[in-house]
Amino acid sequence: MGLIERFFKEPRWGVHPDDHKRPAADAPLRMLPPPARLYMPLHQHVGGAARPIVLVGQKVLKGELLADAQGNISAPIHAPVSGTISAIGEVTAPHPSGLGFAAITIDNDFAGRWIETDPVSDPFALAPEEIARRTGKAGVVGLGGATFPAAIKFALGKRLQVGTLIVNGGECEPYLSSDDRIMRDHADQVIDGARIVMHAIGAREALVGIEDNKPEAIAAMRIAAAPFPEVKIRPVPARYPMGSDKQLIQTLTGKEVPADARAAEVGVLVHNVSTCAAVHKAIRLGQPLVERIVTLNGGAVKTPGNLFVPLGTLVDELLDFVGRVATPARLILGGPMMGTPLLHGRIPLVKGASGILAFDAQEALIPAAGPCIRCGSCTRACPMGLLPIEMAAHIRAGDLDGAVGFHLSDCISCGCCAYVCPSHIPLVQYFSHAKGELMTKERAKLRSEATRRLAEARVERVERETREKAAAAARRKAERDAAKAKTAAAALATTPVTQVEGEIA
Amino acid sequence: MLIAVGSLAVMGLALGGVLGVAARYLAVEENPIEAELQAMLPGSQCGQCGFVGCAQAAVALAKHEAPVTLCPPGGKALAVALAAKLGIKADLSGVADTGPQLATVAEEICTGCCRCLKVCPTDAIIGAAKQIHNVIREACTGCGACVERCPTEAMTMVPVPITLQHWVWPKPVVAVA
Amino acid sequence: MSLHSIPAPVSAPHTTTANTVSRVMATVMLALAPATLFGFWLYGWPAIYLWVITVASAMLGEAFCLRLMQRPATPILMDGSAALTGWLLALSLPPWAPWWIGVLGGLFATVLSKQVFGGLGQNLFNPAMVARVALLISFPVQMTSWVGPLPLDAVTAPGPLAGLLITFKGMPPGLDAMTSASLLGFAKTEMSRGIDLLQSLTQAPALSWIGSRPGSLGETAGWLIAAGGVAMMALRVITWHIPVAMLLGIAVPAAILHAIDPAHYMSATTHVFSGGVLLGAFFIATDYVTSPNTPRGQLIFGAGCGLLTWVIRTWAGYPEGVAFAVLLMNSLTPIIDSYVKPRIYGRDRKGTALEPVK
Amino acid sequence: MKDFALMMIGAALVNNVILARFLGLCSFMGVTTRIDTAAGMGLATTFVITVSSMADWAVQHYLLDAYGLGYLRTVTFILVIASAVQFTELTIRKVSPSLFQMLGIYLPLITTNCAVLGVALLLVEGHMSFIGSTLFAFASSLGYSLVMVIFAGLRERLALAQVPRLFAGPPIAFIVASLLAMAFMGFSGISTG
Repeated sequence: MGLIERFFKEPRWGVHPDDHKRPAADAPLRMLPPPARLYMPLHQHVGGAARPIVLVGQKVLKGELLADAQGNISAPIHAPVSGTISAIGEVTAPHPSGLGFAAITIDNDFAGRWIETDPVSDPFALAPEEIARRTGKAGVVGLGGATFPAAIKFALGKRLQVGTLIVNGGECEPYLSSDDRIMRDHADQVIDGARIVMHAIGAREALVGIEDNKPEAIAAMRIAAAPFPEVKIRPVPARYPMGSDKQLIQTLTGKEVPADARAAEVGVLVHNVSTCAAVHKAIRLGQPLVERIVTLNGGAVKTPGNLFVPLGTLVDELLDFVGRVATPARLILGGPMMGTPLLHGRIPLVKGASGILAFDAQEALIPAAGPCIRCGSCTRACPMGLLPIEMAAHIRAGDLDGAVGFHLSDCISCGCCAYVCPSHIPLVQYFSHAKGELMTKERAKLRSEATRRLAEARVERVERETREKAAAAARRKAERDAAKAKTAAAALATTPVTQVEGEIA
Repeated sequence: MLIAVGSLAVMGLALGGVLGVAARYLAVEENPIEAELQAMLPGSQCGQCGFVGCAQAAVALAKHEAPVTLCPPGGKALAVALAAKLGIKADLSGVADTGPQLATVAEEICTGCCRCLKVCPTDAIIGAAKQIHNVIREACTGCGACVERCPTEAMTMVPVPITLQHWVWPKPVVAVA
Repeated sequence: MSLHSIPAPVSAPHTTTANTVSRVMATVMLALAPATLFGFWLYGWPAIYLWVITVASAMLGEAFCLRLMQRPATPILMDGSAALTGWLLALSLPPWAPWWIGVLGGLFATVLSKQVFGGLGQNLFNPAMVARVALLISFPVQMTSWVGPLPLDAVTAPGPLAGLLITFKGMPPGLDAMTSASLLGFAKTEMSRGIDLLQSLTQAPALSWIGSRPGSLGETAGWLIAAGGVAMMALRVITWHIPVAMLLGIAVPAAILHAIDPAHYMSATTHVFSGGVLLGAFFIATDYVTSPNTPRGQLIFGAGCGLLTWVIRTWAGYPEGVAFAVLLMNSLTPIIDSYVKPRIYGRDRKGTALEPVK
Repeated sequence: MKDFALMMIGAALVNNVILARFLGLCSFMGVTTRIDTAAGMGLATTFVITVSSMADWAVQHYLLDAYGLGYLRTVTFILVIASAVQFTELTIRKVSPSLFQMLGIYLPLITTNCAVLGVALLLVEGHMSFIGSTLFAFASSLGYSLVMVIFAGLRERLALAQVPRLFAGPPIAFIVASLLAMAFMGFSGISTG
């Protein structure tokens, strides 16, 4: 792109951080020898946690169902290795709080025996609903990080008659290269997966957006897509957050997703390249999602690169494999812009984990926050057109509703604002805090409504019981009276009838 | 003198007349605030405020006869909201905000007397005579009515445990100005 | 592994820009330096002393307040904002003003218009301009006594010692003849005497690109100030919106009325190159803290600054209006900010969600 | 025509009711915590000042001057103003209950807002024509509203600033008011020049 073209075509939003992708992206993909013990969390996706269907001590094969989807939005969990279930308990979740969540522990028997799979040779002969069903059963979720169950998105796309599938090869987060790697090494899988997804949602074309800082991936994908004119490879400017759905849709199609609406409502659906590859495996090979490519990167990593790992592997084991230069000063799951800080390394890898970053002290250093000088950098950087400066000021002053007035709900937590802030104010943390508090408030409101219903039900019950008691008492009294009347009548029967009649009259 | 008195009287009458007419045409029906206040209260009729139920408490609040801090289950958040609704400044110093709480039964002490069942405003306690009682978490409002009623002190209030779904990022600490 | 020693969670992003507040301030100072040095050469030692005094008092005022509030003074002073405030104030003062003007101004700027608001980023008005206006209102004589340029290498220029005397003991009678009005002041006085511009400007102090005329340090070297401003834009410290809008805001009405009645209204070039317009447009109105955040808001703000400057210069009692105009627009900044907002993705300008378009 | 324009600019900006004459300070400090409220107050006061000054002009000319009742000026003016305020109050309560609630006690207090009586008395001293006095009153109240709104905007931002405890609240508000008054001094000389 020429200078002038760059000036006009370059998006006005976002930031351009140092990408640190190489040399990790160029290192060939390595296989991690499966560890001796793995921990499969039941909640690796958006929606309800999976319900375990195995028992402790049970032997399972690789790919065997461990826990089934539960509820409308959920995904099943499968065994990443063959072995024995040794426990169903709690492990630390990949979450900033360091709280625990439920997981199934498997002791590897190192046999690596797959369960019997059900491959499909011609997926295009299957009904779209069948593809969605198989994808759902294979536990495929969005691998870009959102971890939304893929099958549900298929059904949505089908229902809303989406015409365009957007394949997200943006991977705009610095340091990460797992998508880059999958496009370089398995471009055919990605393209085939994308075509299967197109079939599943009934899309006419697929646009593959790849940031122009990955020329090798673009070349590989172009070759793989050459036989299929409906799949178009579209290089996009490397700019963070290009990999965000809304920004990629706008860059590729010029369409804007309305606030509070889904992308499908403007006729597009976005799937990540890794998700497409997973769909390919789920349909063509019948294999559920039990492994993925993970980037290991950061100053504290001795041999940065991409690893092919079974899910459920502990982060520490990954770091042991690639080696440490120094004790990591910070561990991050995901990229540096939006990733989750990990409190320690004994946390299992989940489906949405695209990378593990181990930062050395220098990388992890963020200067102490200073006062806001209202420079407006955050406003210019915000890809959503929000005013981070005002939202944060209101949140700091405790005025959460004020922040909502500035459309806090539209914030995608991309981190651009905090990245460019010369005062290094933790803007994203302000927003996360406010969103959490507002959610808590919302829950409290729902709860108080439920309470009111319960209280009303109780009042009704008490009233009903009193009423019934009264009725019962009245009935008993009536019965008693009747009995009394009967005896009286019996007694009266001895007296002349005319007298009784006279009494009644 | 007469002119002064007369002119003032005439002016007063004229302006008064205009205002009288205006008052008739611009009359507003006051919106009863009690209903809104009652909607804000928890509605569990637990009676900890000293009134029979939330409706009565709302009436007292609307007349400014009760402090906005009257509702222990509502906590600080409710006091602030009520104060804002009533347009007054609340003195929150007396409100100990313990955060949301739940009742729990110490199973080894519970005698199964069924007394707590009867006072629970939301029927959140299940049990039968001589059976250990249990609290349904989803239904418990944390009003604490059962704690006072329990003869063996088997009922205690504990803070609602924090889970992954309930965890909230802490507010960044700001250097004090 | 001792990863347990990691403290409470640190929120994303885990990486950040190399830009810092002190770096921004340092860039602005660098951009100001050429014009300032040129001014030093033009007005000699008294100007240098006044600059030093003003900057030092501004920093002293800040340090004093920070000590009072028991906050560490050194790191906060190191961000450079107090020094920059003093610097900008010094550039807007008459170069040979007595020492106490600098001291009062510097203290007023950082104490009363910055630290009482809570320090950097919290103030509502531009501290340098608050100080300048306060000085102008309180000491009109000292604040309007300008000297003609007397370059350091000129024979009559006061040496280091004589300069000290001028700054601390006032102007010696012999040099009193040097004082004269600035161009704007001169025109205003003549106008009030009934002499119109066509006549008065012929004997006015020469208007020159070089800056060789009576005025403040920041007034004379217009082209160096403008160059500094353009450099800041290139370095993305400021955007073009405020400077361009402000220059247009003053040039457009000036050009129109000058075309109609040249005897009573000065030309656009005279307006733009006199007084503090260039300094104001590039360095003062662009102050982050007191100007709007959005590009459109900045356009409104800049145009307002320019227009008000022109109105005050043309019709009001004061010959120069930049400081007043900037303060007035500072006061409107919160309102501009609350009504001019960027369009949010997926919403229209009013904030309602867009209609889905297939 | 030009005289009227200059007089109006003078009344609104140069001799601003609040910043130069220091009238109406109670509402200036009282209802300027939010821009909407301040604008509502400005609107209400504008209405009251304009209407009551028209009525006052009539009272002055046809009653007080005509019958030599100058000593009744304050009483009659206040009577007129109080009625205008009552009328405004009724209207706002009908049209915008939320604004009515936000203005609270300050709405009836427009009666004792010295800006209203002050403008009326200034008009008498100025011996202006009916149109002139109406325009003067209108411009004065516009100046009042402008400063109210500007000050409310500044205070909204102040509410979010980390003002030292010593200055938080009214002290900093008064400092801001003084700086604002200083900025408005830039307009001085317009009406005379």
